[in-house]
Amino acid sequence: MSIYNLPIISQEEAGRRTHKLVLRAPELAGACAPGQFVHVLCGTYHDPLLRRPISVHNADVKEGTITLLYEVKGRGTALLAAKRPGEYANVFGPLGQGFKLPNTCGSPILLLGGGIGSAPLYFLARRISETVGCQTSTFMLGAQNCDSMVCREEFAALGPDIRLATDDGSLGCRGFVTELFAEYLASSESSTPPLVYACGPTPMLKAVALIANKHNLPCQVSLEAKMACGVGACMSCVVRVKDGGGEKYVRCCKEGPVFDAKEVVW
Amino acid sequence: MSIYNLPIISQEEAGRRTHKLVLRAPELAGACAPGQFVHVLCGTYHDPLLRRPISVHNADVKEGTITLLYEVKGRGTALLAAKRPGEYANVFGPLGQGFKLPNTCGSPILLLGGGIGSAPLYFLARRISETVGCQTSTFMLGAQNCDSMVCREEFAALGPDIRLATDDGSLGCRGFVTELFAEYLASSESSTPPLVYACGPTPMLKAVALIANKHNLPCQVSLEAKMACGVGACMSCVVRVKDGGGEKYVRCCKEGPVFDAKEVVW
Amino acid sequence: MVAENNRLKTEIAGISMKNPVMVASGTFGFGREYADFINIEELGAIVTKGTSLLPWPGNPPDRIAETPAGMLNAIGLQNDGVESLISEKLPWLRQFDVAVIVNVVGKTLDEYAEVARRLDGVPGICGLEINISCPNVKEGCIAFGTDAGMTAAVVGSVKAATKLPVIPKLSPNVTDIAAMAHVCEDSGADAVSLINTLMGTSIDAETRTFRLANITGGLSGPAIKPVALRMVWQAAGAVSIPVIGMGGISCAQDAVEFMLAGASAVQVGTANFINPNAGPKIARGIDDYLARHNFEHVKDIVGAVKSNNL
Amino acid sequence: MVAENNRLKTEIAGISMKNPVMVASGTFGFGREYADFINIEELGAIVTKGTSLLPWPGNPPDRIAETPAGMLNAIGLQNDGVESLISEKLPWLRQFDVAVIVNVVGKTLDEYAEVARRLDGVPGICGLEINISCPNVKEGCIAFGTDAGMTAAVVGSVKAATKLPVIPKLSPNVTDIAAMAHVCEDSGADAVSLINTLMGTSIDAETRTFRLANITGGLSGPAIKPVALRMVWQAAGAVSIPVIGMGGISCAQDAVEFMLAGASAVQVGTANFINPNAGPKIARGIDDYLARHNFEHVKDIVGAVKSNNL
Ligand SMILES: Cc1cc2nc3c(=O)[nH]c(=O)nc-3n(C[C@H](O)[C@H](O)[C@H](O)COP(=O)(O)OP(=O)(O)OC[C@H]3O[C@@H](n4cnc5c(N)ncnc54)[C@H](O)[C@@H]3O)c2cc1C
Ligand SMILES: Cc1cc2nc3c(=O)[nH]c(=O)nc-3n(C[C@H](O)[C@H](O)[C@H](O)COP(=O)(O)OP(=O)(O)OC[C@H]3O[C@@H](n4cnc5c(N)ncnc54)[C@H](O)[C@@H]3O)c2cc1C
Ligand SMILES: Cc1cc2nc3c(=O)[nH]c(=O)nc-3n(C[C@H](O)[C@H](O)[C@H](O)COP(=O)(O)O)c2cc1C
Ligand SMILES: Cc1cc2nc3c(=O)[nH]c(=O)nc-3n(C[C@H](O)[C@H](O)[C@H](O)COP(=O)(O)O)c2cc1C
Ligand code: FES
Ligand code: FES
Repeated sequence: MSIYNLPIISQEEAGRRTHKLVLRAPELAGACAPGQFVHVLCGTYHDPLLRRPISVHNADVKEGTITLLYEVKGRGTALLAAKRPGEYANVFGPLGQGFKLPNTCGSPILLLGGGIGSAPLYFLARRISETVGCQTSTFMLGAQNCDSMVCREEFAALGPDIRLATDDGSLGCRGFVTELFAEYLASSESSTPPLVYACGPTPMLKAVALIANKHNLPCQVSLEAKMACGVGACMSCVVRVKDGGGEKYVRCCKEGPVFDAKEVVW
Repeated sequence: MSIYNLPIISQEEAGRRTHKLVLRAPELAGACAPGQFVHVLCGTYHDPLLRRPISVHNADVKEGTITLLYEVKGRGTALLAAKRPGEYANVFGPLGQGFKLPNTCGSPILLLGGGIGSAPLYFLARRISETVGCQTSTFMLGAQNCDSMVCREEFAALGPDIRLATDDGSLGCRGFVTELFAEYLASSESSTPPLVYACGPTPMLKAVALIANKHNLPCQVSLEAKMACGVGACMSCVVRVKDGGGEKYVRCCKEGPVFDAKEVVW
Repeated sequence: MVAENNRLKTEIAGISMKNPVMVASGTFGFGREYADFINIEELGAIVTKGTSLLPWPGNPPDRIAETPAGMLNAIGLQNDGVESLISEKLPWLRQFDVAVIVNVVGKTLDEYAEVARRLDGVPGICGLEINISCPNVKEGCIAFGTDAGMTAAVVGSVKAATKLPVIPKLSPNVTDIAAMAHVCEDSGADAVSLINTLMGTSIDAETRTFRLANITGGLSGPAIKPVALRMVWQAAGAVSIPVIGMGGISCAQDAVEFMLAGASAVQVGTANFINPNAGPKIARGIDDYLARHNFEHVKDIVGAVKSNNL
Repeated sequence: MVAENNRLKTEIAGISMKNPVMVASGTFGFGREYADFINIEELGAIVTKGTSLLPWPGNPPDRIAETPAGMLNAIGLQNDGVESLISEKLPWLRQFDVAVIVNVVGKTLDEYAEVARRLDGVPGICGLEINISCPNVKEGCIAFGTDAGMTAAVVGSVKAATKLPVIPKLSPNVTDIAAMAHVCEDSGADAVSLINTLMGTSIDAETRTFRLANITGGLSGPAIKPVALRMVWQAAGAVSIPVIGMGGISCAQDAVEFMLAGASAVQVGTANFINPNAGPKIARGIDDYLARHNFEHVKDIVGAVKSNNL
């Protein structure tokens, strides 16, 4: 874990208000695992002040690059999106606990992404196929509409089974990714229960977690929280989790951002 | 006087830490007079917060452009220097009282500039020659060293008599521009006293004013002050001037930045 | 044009305004300098530069210093005095269809009262804002605003000297802003405005000198917005007279936040320096907000922040 | 390496440090999280997260909100309590050659005193910083820091409970910071530190809710620097015990300004989040400043700002 000033190799639009940023980062590319994030400095002086947490969308160890896929939401991401090749991005990481990869390929693997939440699932799917060797992930991706469905082709290239849902039906089914999930469970003939990985807005993750918990499926979710330090020092980013009979706050940046859906108090 | 979002035509280095910025500004080019300034927004959000006052270095009515010549001193000018053609500079102006041009060409005209203070003298010399028709301005330009002597060739193209002084003697005489001025007065054989125009750091202006006042020469100086509004509303930028028998504060941005050297309380 | 929009019409302490967006004292002169740039009739009200009984020379320069997302000022209330206001500034301002509130300063109780008395009945004035909070004048002034007894005395004597609505402007440099607002209400204030600047300083490390000749100055701009918003929320919770909110407002969203916190109107200060058109733009932006969120009138958002479920 | 530099060696209230740059409570955990990034032995001291007698759960999220050049936090002093500090955090910290100051919080006088008592004699602790100023806990705490009598009581009872140097940390949310510093000195404090955060709030206009679950929070970061610098200058002028300055320090120049204003040492808080290496970098930068300006020792710049000639 170190602080890096990374040269920007490319920055391109990858959908509505969504940018893909490729950074030269040989050390970081080797160090980071799917589900981990980096903490990105977006401004020049003191406004905006804080770094922005962004998941690793891809790490290419051979090329020595990492890719971030992010949506322009507010002031920090707008400044990040204005940076050009030749400039630098100051980041530190890798941070947090990533997704636990399956040990074997026995179970079907479901990757559920909502909106820009799909970003880290690409790296996850690649690592599952490269290191564990499983090729049969099923992607279920949701978005508001066709335009905001990010990197569909990229995902399609990773796995043949890709199912889409949009709020307005402009692409795939009309509805939510949770409906695709429920449908899958209803129609699945597989005897082995699937491993579920989900990332997206909290209401979606909650819905997914409730379904997964009901069916007693192993389910990992990547949560978002407002972060200051990103390293576990400030207690800003807490998530409520179960603690024996009670509950407690743990740090999203340190104990997370990936949590077992059963542990989280939704 | 209006607020403009001006397209940047070019931005080039014009000496050590000095930049020349050309803006497309047909209306402003026609409206501004030598010695006036514009108020430039340098940052994107709230840090740095205030606009920066910069004199008009040149206004080309035909081309519809204005040129700013500025030194990178702190955070605002650093951000301005990072802007590229294709981007915009938000400015308002023209602001303040500029130099009073001579009515006729009877007197020799001395233009004294110290460091980046030389910037507005270029526009002034051009206007004097274009509108009054006088060709015989003498430039006396001072700088720390050769590298920080800005736009020497540009000035030379306007008038054959250009005298230089640097603190370290790396160009022209070793010494201050005030010494050139004193020397000129000592050796001048002209019977008509010169008109003096000066712009530069306050200690230099003070020295020039004292000499000019001693010889009872008409002398206009362009002063600097910390400015917030730039339009006369906030009383931030005051300069102490004589007021009958007493003294008072007047606004550098509104009653100045050009003052009669005799009026200023040095 | 927003000026004719019923949705934004606001009345505070008997002062009618086209919209709830005023420009703050000391940041807009007497309107004249900005009239070249913008249509000042699009403003809810103009609050003038602080005006004293006799002319005040103000502090020596440097009077300002930039700070992160803010600025310090120590103008020292340079102004030409109340008679110049009456004979020169107000006649010019009367040409315009915009409410004018005069900001009043003094070094003694009597001075405050006397300025108020002279302004009573002068045409073209809608109200008096009583500056008991400027941190940049050596004698008086801030002492009034940080002491409950003094505050009560100033408000009381100004009230007695005028029929105009009286709006004390609170200092944020106090432990308990709600208590200060309460004292003003009890003393007969028709509204309160807040916040004035936070007292601060700036040092130049290279020269080892203070950046302001006055040593300390008042901090304004976006940097102070969180403190201002908190104080407006506390003051609004403590009084039933209207609260006018300010401190770091630079866009319509900021203004809406102050109104949600309980301000019936807002003032825009430092933002005028960055964008002379900030006031009218904010008024239009509030209107857009009301439309987008289906509010019938701007008063419907005053104090409408939901208290969190804890 | 700066660590071995005599020019920077500092002693405050009997606490020896390699340099005058500490990391501020609550922004550096117990050092462990940042030890991966930086050499924590390059710091003058680590001030731990606020520690209470029993574990505190902290406030619900959201606990922070970004503001212009600053941030609000309402962590609510989540911590595992003094026993966990003694049995887990301190043994780990003792591996390092760096001074450790424990920040103490409590809801009652007795709690403060009891935490101090348990820490007395525990190896690896150089001093206690008494947090009487956190604005984010419903009961106690800030009430202590905004009332002179309560402040005196806390300082007195902590002093009686420990042989360690006691450093009350002052709240900026008061009318008269010099008076508060003075009360601490009179009550036996060995030094004072300031400022803690300014109380503020943030509202989301779109949802019409407060951004912090706790409604209000503490403002920190560059935005507050001018206020902090002014208070440090006032406090340093009011007491003869050492003053530790903080509030918005993000570079060596900022740190030098605080020392010129009268701080014998500084703390770096929010800046750690932006650059984990801020502390060591600032220590090196102060050293450069001393060299450039021909100062023999860092103590020579303490209070060295020239008063302006007015
Ligand atoms: C572990 C983690 C991984 C993330 N990965 C990605 C990703 O790969 N791609 C992507 O587009 N977004 C990702 N996000 C969300 C991203 O951090 C926010 O969209 C971003 O911080 C918004 O910054 P802004 O300047 O655009 O918005 P602003 O509104 O200006 O932000 C204001 C403040 O709120 C915080 N904030 C705002 N929205 C969020 C949010 N949703 N989550 C956390 N903090 C927020 C900001 O960090 C900042 O401190 C991730 C968040 C977390 C916690
Ligand atoms: C009427 C006028 C005309 C000017 N014309 C020119 C010009 O043509 N070319 C040029 O290079 N410079 C000119 N200056 C000076 C220029 O405004 C400052 O160098 C610039 O504001 C510094 O900003 P910064 O962000 O680099 O420095 P910072 O140190 O970050 O500035 C901090 C604050 O101090 C103010 N400030 C700093 N230095 C000065 C200064 N010397 N005068 C006034 N305010 C200052 C800034 O405006 C800002 O508010 C002029 C100043 C005035 C008043
Ligand atoms: C340059 C300047 C001058 C000011 N002069 C006055 C004044 O004369 N009277 C007054 O009550 N407030 C004065 N103020 C305070 C503002 O009216 C306002 O309360 C404060 O700046 C906070 O608002 P803002 O952050 O929007 O600027 C002045 C502020 C500035 C920046
Ligand atoms: C997230 C966060 C947590 C904090 N926790 C504590 C704390 O536990 N005890 C304390 O005395 N101060 C605490 N503070 C206040 C800081 O120690 C410091 O006084 C303040 O942030 C001002 O300094 P800065 O602007 O450099 O951050 C905290 C500040 C922040 C930002
Ligand atoms: S962001 Fe600081 S603990 Fe998680
Ligand atoms: S800068 Fe505002 S009056 Fe000159």
